[in-house]
Amino acid sequence: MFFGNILIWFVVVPILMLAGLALCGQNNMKAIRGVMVTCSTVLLGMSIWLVCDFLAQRAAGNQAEMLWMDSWMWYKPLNIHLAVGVDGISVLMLLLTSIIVFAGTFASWKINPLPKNFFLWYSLLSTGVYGFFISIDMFTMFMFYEVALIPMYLLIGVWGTGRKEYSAMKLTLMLMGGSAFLMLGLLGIYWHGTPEGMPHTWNILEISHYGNIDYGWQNLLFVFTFVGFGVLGAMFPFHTWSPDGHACAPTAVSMLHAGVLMKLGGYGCFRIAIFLLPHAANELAWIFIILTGISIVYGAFSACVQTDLKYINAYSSVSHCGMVLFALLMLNTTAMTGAILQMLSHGLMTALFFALIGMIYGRTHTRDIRQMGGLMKIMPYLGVCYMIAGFASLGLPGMSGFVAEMTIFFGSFEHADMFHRIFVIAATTSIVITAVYILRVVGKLILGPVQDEHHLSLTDATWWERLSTVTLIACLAGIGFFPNWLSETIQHSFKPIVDALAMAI
Amino acid sequence: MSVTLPILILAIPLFMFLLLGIGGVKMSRKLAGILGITALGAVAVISYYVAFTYFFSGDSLFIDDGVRQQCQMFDVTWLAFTDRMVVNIGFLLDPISAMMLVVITTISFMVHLYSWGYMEHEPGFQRYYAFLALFTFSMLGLVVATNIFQMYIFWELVGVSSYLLIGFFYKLPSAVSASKKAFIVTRFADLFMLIGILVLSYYVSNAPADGPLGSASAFNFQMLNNNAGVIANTVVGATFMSGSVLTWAMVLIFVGGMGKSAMLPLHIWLPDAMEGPTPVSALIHAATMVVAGVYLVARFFPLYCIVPDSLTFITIVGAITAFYAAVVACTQIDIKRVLAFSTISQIAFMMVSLGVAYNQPIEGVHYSGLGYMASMFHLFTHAMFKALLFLGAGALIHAVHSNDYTKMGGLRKYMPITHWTFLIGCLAIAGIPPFSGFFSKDEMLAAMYNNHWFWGAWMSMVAGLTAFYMFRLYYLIFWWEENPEYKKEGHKPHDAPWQMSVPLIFLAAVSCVAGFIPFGEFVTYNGEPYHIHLETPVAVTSIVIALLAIGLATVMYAKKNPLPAKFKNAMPGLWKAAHHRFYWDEIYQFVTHKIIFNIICRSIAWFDRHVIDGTMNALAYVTNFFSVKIKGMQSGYVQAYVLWYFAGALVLAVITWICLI
Amino acid sequence: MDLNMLWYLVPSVIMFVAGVYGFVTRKNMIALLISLELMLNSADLNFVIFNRFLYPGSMEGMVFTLFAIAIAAAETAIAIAIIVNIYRKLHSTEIDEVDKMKY
Amino acid sequence: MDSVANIILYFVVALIVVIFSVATVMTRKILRAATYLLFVLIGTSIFYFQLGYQFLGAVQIAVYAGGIMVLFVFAIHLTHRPDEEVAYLRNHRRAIGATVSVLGGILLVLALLYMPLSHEANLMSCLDGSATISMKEIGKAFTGTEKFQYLLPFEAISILLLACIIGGVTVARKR
Repeated sequence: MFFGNILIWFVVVPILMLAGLALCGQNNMKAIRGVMVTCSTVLLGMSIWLVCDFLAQRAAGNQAEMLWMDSWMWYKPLNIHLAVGVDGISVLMLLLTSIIVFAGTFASWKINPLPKNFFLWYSLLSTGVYGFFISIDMFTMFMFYEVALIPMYLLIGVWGTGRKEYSAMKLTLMLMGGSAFLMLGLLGIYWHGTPEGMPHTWNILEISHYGNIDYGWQNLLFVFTFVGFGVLGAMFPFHTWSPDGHACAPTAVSMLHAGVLMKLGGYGCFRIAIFLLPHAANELAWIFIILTGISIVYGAFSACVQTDLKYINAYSSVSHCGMVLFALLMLNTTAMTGAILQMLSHGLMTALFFALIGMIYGRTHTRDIRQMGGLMKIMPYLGVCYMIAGFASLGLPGMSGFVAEMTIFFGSFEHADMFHRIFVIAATTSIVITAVYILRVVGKLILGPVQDEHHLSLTDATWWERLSTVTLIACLAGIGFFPNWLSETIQHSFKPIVDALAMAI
Repeated sequence: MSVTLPILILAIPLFMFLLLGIGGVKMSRKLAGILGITALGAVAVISYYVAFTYFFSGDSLFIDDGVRQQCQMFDVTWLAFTDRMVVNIGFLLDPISAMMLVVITTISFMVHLYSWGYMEHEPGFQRYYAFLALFTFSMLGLVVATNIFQMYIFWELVGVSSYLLIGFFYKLPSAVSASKKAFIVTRFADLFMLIGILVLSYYVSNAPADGPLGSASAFNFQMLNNNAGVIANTVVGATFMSGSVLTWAMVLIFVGGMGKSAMLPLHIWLPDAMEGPTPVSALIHAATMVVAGVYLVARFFPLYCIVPDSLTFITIVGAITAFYAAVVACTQIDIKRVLAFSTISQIAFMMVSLGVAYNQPIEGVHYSGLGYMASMFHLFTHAMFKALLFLGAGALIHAVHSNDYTKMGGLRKYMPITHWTFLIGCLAIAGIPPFSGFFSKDEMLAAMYNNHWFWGAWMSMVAGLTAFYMFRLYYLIFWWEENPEYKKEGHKPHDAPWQMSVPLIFLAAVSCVAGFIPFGEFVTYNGEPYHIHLETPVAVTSIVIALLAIGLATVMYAKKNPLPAKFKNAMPGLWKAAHHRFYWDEIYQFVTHKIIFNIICRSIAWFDRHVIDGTMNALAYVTNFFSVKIKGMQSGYVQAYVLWYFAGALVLAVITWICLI
Repeated sequence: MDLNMLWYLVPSVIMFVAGVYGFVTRKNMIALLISLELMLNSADLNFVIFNRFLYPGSMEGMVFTLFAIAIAAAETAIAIAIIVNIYRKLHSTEIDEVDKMKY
Repeated sequence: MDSVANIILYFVVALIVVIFSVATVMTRKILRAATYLLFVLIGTSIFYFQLGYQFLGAVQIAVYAGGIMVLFVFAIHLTHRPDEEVAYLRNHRRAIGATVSVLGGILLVLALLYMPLSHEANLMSCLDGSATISMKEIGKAFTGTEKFQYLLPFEAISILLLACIIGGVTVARKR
């Protein structure tokens, strides 16, 4: 029964992956890669199957709020369940995770030192992420969230570059600080979420059905939960872990972190903060609209003057993730759909960026754009991929970024008051600033004359690097060309949340 | 006509882009070139067929009771934001899109053919053809857009293909920065266009669904244009900064067009874009992409007519730009830049023509479609002769290996084909009958005089300047004084190979005869035919002005003489300012680099590193500081522990005692 | 004049605070041990005094003191062994210098 | 009323104990400190005798004065040159130590003065007849398992001493 639920397997497979890796010899690269490739392929297959089956079930008229729902008691005194269930959004997030885990495996094909330990932590990290997306019980969700955060410390601290200990410490401490807020918020929801006489519950759906949290508490808890998740979503004053953390992390970790882990923030924001505390969301959205609006423009401007490739992308992530939270706070279906599209798009795009930066760094041993140039001539494949990633980032039609940003802008523009208008227009300016910093990098790094004679002897991408990038580019273009099925799936999944919001006004 | 052909028109270039882009590395140059040219030839044939069918078949789908209809050949949902905001990808066939199909595919085919000779020895030949295919796809998608959002999508795509093509010689820093500049400036303009679209679609989509607008998508051109009056009534209450929201929306959308069409003050990218290969300049920066702004206004013409303020704005912007660009063109040294400024000036001409196509709104809505028709006519003829001029310039550059006219002179003996075709181009643009430019320009001037004498006089002056600077260029290249370099062995310039000459001759021929096309029969603002007749006074005036200007140019530049230098010395300030394009680039450089980059970006980055990050580090530091301080208590010195313990015990004892007492 | 309990306790107190003083201020480990002995001794004395004056009939205080003396002997023996050993390693019996294990 | 001999003896011994206690911690020569400690220990044992615990007094002299002091002296000789002085810690620690000790002493003495039981009995009344404890009684107390008998602690102590011997040897052994 327990293993009969497909969702459980999304946690079981990574755990099997852990076990498999544990059995491998420390430097037996063949076995390690074998386990990683097998399991990540299985996960990818499962995710694709899940998406297809989800769409099929929806098409067949299954209107349940969540599918594959199941719940097992875990700890009776506090009524903690291992409750799983997915809607259209979680399904897509699982798919995103699988794609990035898959691509990340190939991107870290030659990780050194301690390959086995690296992949062990990497698998643990993905276990946490998968667990987070399948959970509908706040406690297990939080638990998986922490499981995803902690390996980050070691992954950055051991396999990172530059000021890795500092960055790892900063990242972990700031995110843990965020989770402290979050825990407070979750406990508040737990204690206030059920009406008199009912047992307290952690289950998100049940709490939303009760809709029992009184307005005063909602406001407080909304701030706690939104800030808690917002830290992970790199919201303006709490984003500073991101540049250092990303800059120092190894390639695959940057990919997974920017690609998926930052999405946990956005996902949590709407799944818990907005969904369970709709009144407060309506009341207090403006505060966070200001902060996220600042994030968008601020991140973009900061990225314009950076010289380290990873810093540029980290600030660009601040800008793009700001866009995600910004759109969620618009509290209407279109904008929130755009937010999810932006999550997917940003996940794939940033993963691609970090993968490419890792590959370039692996060859030139520098990430300073002033010391490189004309890479198109030396490594045309990577150069072209970098340009494609850049175009995806600046919102070229036919790439996912365009779809996401446009959906966000059109959704956000539904608010007719001056406050929203000003912030939406400020947010739209980011598409120009993004173009500025992307083209600045492309112009200096990829195009132009060759900067360093030593680079002339460098080689182009290997097959595993090509596989990794092609996977991501295919997904980016896939979303960009055929966005409508995604958009519809997401819009449908937002119905309960938007209904809750409408009820709470 | 089934939907197959329209789909093929879009699909073939896209497929060629993917094929050449992905598989190009493995192909030989010849194969790639032949593939690209054949595919474009096929697209051109299909487009001709489609346009021919549209104009001449008499199918009731296309022409109904003498009125040409708009027809959506297909329109499939691409993305639905909301029920009312649905983005479709479709194929709209109407007079202007059919005309544009012909223009784009003709020029593109010519450029493909020409490039085979011109780019023969360049590395990345396959990539070049892939980008050309991408551009053709995007431009075709733009002109056949059924809705404003599709137009925006392809609008961005042409921007990117323009970026890629300008930066084709990616090893040259100047090409890279020019491509960057082109993309960012147009992107900046597109931002306004996007906001305009946002505003427009917001008000349209929030109109009551049971109202006259129905529940159609708020982006659809047909719906918007057919219901222009209704929309004006719907949003009549909404104002922003004392202008109606609709005016704002239309002006903002036009700003997007200003960016692409290089209107003042967003023109700065176009002269720099000449860093790209010359055939690309001919295709993108003379004939097709840069007229997208004109096309946009034409596409939205009914809506623009509802808000006359926006048309006035267009007229003013166009008039200023036309004059400015013409003056600057008189002083440039680089022949491609002269042509670039000439392009700006001519596009501004079209803009003014569209802007004046609306008469004073004395009672109700009343437009005079002459300006619209003339503008489209000029778009058509200008595309042909400007492409011709650019390709001719390409042939010259190919022969002389320089963009600079001071390296040329006396070339007429060496390159007869180029010489004659270039002369035809110059005559056409100067407006000398019977070449095509005369007819279209005459119609435009007539429309301007109809609106207000001032616009007519102003633009006549610009037309005179046009004739002057074109013949100045012509004489300086082909007459003046022969460059002694040519006498040396191996440096003798010669005409281009057949791949390059054929397009020149073809386009020259088109420029000779295009003026006689009864354009008004095909393209008018409302689909009803308009009979072109020459306005004798206007025609005579403009011919006289053009001849005078040519005469002046002949006197000054036909033979080497000190006259130009005298003029230059007579007004050094003006000449210098014009030569430096009135310092627009410097102003932009200052604003972008000094203010935005150095002040805003750097201070934000500094703020982030020192204030935000500093706060976090300070938190860590404070924690650390206190823990270090407290750590002293846990020193491990037993003696200290004893002392603390004993002192603590004493204090406790005292407290207890006091309490007991 | 009666020799009551107080008379005996006061020297014991002085012995104890002298031990504390020595323990806190000395640097030499053997001197520390000596101070420690003072304190221990004062505690032993207290046991005995209380036993004698308050519970003259029983002998628990004395037994406790006996055990304490035994343990003190053991403790001193071990402590001195350690000190000698440290001295061998570090050539010092200064307590400040014995911090090799700390860092 | 106690006997005059007892009172005189008390004063003499108390004086010795107090003076030498203070001297032990004040002297700068470590060997002297050990010697003064010896006097304090002997004084304490005299107190034990006076209080009627002959066995305890004997043990005190045998174990402390005889055993531990020898250990001390050996240790001192092993680790010090004869003329070496014992440095105090930093001065402020000395001042603090002195303050705390003096204050503590005063406080404790005050507490003793206020202690309710301290004036009840005098030495004489407590030392009547049955007060002296015979060796036999002590022997029984250490080898029985009844109430007020201490076989288990006794055995524990013997094991402790054994462990101490082994430990001492192990620690001090030259490697």
